[in-house]
Amino acid sequence: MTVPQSASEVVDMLICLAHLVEDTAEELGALDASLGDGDLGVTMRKGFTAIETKLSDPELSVVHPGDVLVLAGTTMASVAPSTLGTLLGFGFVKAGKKVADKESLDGAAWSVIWRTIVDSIATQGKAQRGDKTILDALVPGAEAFDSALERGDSVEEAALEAYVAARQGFEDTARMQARQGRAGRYYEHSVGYKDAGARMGALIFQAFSRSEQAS
Amino acid sequence: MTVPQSASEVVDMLICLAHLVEDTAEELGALDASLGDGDLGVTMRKGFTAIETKLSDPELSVVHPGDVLVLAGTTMASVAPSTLGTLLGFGFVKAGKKVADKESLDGAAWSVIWRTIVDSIATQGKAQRGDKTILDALVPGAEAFDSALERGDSVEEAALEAYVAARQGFEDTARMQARQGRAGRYYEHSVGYKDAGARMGALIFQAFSRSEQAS
Amino acid sequence: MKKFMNDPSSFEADMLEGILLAHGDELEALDPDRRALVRRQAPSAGKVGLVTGGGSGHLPLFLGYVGQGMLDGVAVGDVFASPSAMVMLEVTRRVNSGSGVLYLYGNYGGDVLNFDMAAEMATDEGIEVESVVGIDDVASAPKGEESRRRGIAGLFYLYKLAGAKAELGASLAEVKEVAEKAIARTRSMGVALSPCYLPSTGQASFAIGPDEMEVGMGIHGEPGMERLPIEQSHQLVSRLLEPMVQELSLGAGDQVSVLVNGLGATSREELYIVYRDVHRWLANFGIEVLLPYIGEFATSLEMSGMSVSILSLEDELVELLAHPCDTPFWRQCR
Amino acid sequence: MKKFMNDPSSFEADMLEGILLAHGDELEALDPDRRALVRRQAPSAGKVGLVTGGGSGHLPLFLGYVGQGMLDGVAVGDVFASPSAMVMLEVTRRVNSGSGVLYLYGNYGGDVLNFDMAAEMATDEGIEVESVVGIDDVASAPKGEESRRRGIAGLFYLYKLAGAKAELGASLAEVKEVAEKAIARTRSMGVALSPCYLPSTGQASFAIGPDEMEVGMGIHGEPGMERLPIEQSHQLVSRLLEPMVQELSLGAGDQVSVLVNGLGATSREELYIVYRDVHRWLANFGIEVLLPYIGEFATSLEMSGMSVSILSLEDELVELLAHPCDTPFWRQCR
Ligand SMILES: Nc1ncnc2c1ncn2[C@@H]1O[C@H](COP(=O)(O)OP(=O)(O)O)[C@@H](O)[C@H]1O
Ligand SMILES: Nc1ncnc2c1ncn2[C@@H]1O[C@H](COP(=O)(O)OP(=O)(O)O)[C@@H](O)[C@H]1O
Ligand SMILES: [Mg+2]
Ligand SMILES: [Mg+2]
Ligand SMILES: [Mg+2]
Ligand SMILES: [Mg+2]
Repeated sequence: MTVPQSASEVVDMLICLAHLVEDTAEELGALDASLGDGDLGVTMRKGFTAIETKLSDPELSVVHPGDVLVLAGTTMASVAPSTLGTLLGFGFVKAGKKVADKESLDGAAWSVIWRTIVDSIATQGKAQRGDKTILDALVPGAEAFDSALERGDSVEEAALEAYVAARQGFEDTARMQARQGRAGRYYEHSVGYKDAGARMGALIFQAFSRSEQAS
Repeated sequence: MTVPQSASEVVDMLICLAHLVEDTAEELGALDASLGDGDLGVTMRKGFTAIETKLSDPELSVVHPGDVLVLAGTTMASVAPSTLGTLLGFGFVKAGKKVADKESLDGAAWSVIWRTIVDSIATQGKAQRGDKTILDALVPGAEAFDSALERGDSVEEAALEAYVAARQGFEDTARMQARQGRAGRYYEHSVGYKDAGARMGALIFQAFSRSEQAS
Repeated sequence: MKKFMNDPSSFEADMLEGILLAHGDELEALDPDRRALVRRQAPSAGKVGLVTGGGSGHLPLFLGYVGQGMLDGVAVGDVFASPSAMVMLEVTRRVNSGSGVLYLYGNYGGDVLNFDMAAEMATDEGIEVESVVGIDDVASAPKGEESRRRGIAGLFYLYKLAGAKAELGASLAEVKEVAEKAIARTRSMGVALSPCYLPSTGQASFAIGPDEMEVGMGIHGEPGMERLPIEQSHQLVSRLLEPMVQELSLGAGDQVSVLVNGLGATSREELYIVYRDVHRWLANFGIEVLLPYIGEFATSLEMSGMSVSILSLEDELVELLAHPCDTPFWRQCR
Repeated sequence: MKKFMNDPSSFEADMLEGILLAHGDELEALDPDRRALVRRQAPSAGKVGLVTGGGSGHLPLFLGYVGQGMLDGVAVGDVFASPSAMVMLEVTRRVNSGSGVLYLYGNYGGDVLNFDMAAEMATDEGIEVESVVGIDDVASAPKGEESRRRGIAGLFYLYKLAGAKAELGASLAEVKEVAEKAIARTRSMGVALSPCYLPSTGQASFAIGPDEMEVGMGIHGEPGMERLPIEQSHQLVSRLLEPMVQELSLGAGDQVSVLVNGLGATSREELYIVYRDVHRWLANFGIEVLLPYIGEFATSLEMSGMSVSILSLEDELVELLAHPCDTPFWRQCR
């Protein structure tokens, strides 16, 4: 239960995430079906299956952990260009580029990564916290991570807190009115349903924290 | 109960025929539906309604009875260009032209008219007696008419015999296998049904004989 | 039945009014009912006049191919019913430049009768008339009884080839020869998945189960050869192509044109999938496709289904097929 | 659901293979999956490159309009799904002659995101990129919220006008200006009578009663404005035209182009009946129709329905609209 530092550890984390997505695909689809077109399970699985295939290639030689993120992001954006596939894919690409020079990722580097992903999604999606999107899991997750580090927690402890906050953020989307994407067309009728993208956001922090706790 | 001689009597006969068609339209349609596309009632009614309208026009001035037949035939062929509408229309046109010079129609002239109609339909339709078509009413009708005249019957008596023979010819089509038109595609399965066009043939001789007897 | 229309009894009239309002710069109606339509510039001096006709409900057939490089005039009938010989005659008179008129149409009882009558009347008036009748549907009668076959989407090739030949200044006999060559070298076969609905009655043209297809069905819903469970495109394609390729004696090194025609409700996406499988099947036998046509060329109102037509090419036909044309419903530039 | 196809999972691949086999003389695929398609001769020296993209299932949209006088390249997505920004970038690189590239596409979340990303990446590579987004569907958001509206068949006008302008050698800024004028002067509205079926799932895109119509439905089955009993064409036409004509402030003496678009299963006969009623309604207000378009321009697989688009004309637009073009799916000769 350590937070990934090297390129190969980031690979492991993403493969772990791919397995989580596989296990959660049906739930993602069902959540997206309530307020969207129901394809999120299919597209996320498609994206992460492709990522797993790319990253499991024995020929693969990436030295920098940032390159792993760029490769994963590019793959996602190429094979699963739905709203979330695109936002997430380019979020990973930008985060990877931000830490391109690092051979190992410490807490500060991960803090940059999460903030970059959040900023990228917010900018491209023209969205903010409270709009009932993936940001409502990613933003509390990233903030909890930073606060824990500031408090002097270990990176592992901080990651676990990030996951708990992201997970709570997902639950909280039930109270929100959607303001983005297909769900935005439901206006006040969107209240009462949880957001599918936010569920995906919680999965990301789950893989990051390597939490074994039930999702 | 006299056979038409003058142009205005031919007009009367065709208007009588139009009313017979009106009364029989449903039966014609039903017969055509068994072995064809079921439109014969609609098309014959359409054709004869137009003929009646044309012939009832007070401005109409036709001196020659043959012209009445040409006008009726042209109208039929124009407004009801189905198989039978066309065959019958041009049969009338050709018959009318054959007696174009006559101011009054005697038995011999009517004999020419019926034979011309039969020949025209047979030539254009590439059909002969026994093919289960209108010819199976018209041919026996025309033949009975000629035989009666030869025997010395009055034109009225001959016309009545023609109608009886045409009517019997229609009944006899039940035994025949269709060799023409849409019905021809049923081969041996066409046996047992009477031919719609032959029913129309019987109506023509009914109007000609001014028979009041139930159709 | 749900249709965009007004009173069903004005279906044809409203449609024809729309067509003339839209294409009045290219088409001209000779009668108030707009049943006799011609190219505005007809007759073209010295050019053989090409005339077709048939029932409505098959757009772009029949009237859609009147224009530069294809036909000169058309007689328009009610839905699925022949136009009258009088209308045909009216068209014939107008398109005759003195070089004669060729009738090109599909082999349907009512149409044959009426075109024959029109030809007789036109001949009486001193107009030279010849006829060539489309019989491309291999499913409608067995080999040896070709003259009983119906004409379907392959009519497009008849119009296109004869149209180009006439436009190039050929004589009536020469255009007729090309038309007959087109007939001899074209075969088609269709499949229906769902019926169409007659505007006048609202009745379905036939009944079919949710997983069935009717192989060989005609464009008025005439019964086909077999009712089968629907199969994958590549299987269906080989079912359709085999008899056609055999009748045309096609083999390695031969060149063909292919026309994949939608009957009305079938998506263009599906037609291209079918074309892919046709192209591959032919390529597998060494047969090369030049100038393929994919789209709606001869429909049956909103019937779901498609047909495949094959034209066996030779040098002159390639040239004629590639010749430019410009009609309201089909344009080939350059 | 009955479709002519092979394995549903290869629906897009088989269709694209068919399109390239049929139109390989005009179109070229940049990738083995054929998702990045361009005109063979792209880039044209000195010409602004025009690029579109979007989900499959709308033929002739989007890829159908790549060709002379219209677009230079297209990024093709799965059925009803956006293509990726990487594919868009690939197309962008190829069609850029150094004169810049203009993205023209419909306002759908996924497409906007991906084109924005592609623009960012292209800009990073030193390619000048601008975007104009189609928002013609008046039924998809109220007046005042135009930027939330969807792009439907009116995209055809966007492609045609910008395409002609670019072909005439205009600069990126000038072509963009024409494209924005096209957006400002085009309005559309559609009606659906029956759903389409997604090849991958076989599911109907929506449910509708046997006598109902959905006014304002989108081309993916997005909900419209009203569910009503079906009405006669002339009544429906006035329902559709009123808001469009009002938003475009059209009145006596104005000239427009009209596009009557079939969504897939609707017969061409019906589209011409609708056109008749559109023409008459406009004529009644003294509005003249130039250059009407009737046919299938933006479909939704085999959905039954149609849309009407109005383009408010002025001198330059008439010239650009009439300018010749020659693409696999739309040809204007001369
Ligand atoms: N503009 C946006 N900004 C950020 N996130 C968004 C935006 N729009 C949608 N999302 C997220 O994307 C999720 C849906 O993703 P996806 O299924 O890929 O969308 P679609 O199928 O509409 O392309 C939503 O649940 C939401 O979390
Ligand atoms: N070739 C033919 N010669 C003579 N009569 C024919 C021929 N074909 C059909 N008929 C007659 O026409 C009748 C059908 O007429 P109609 O309904 O007008 O045909 P369709 O609807 O097929 O055009 C048949 O019942 C038959 O009597
Ligand atoms: Mg979704
Ligand atoms: Mg989606
Ligand atoms: Mg009939
Ligand atoms: Mg009939």
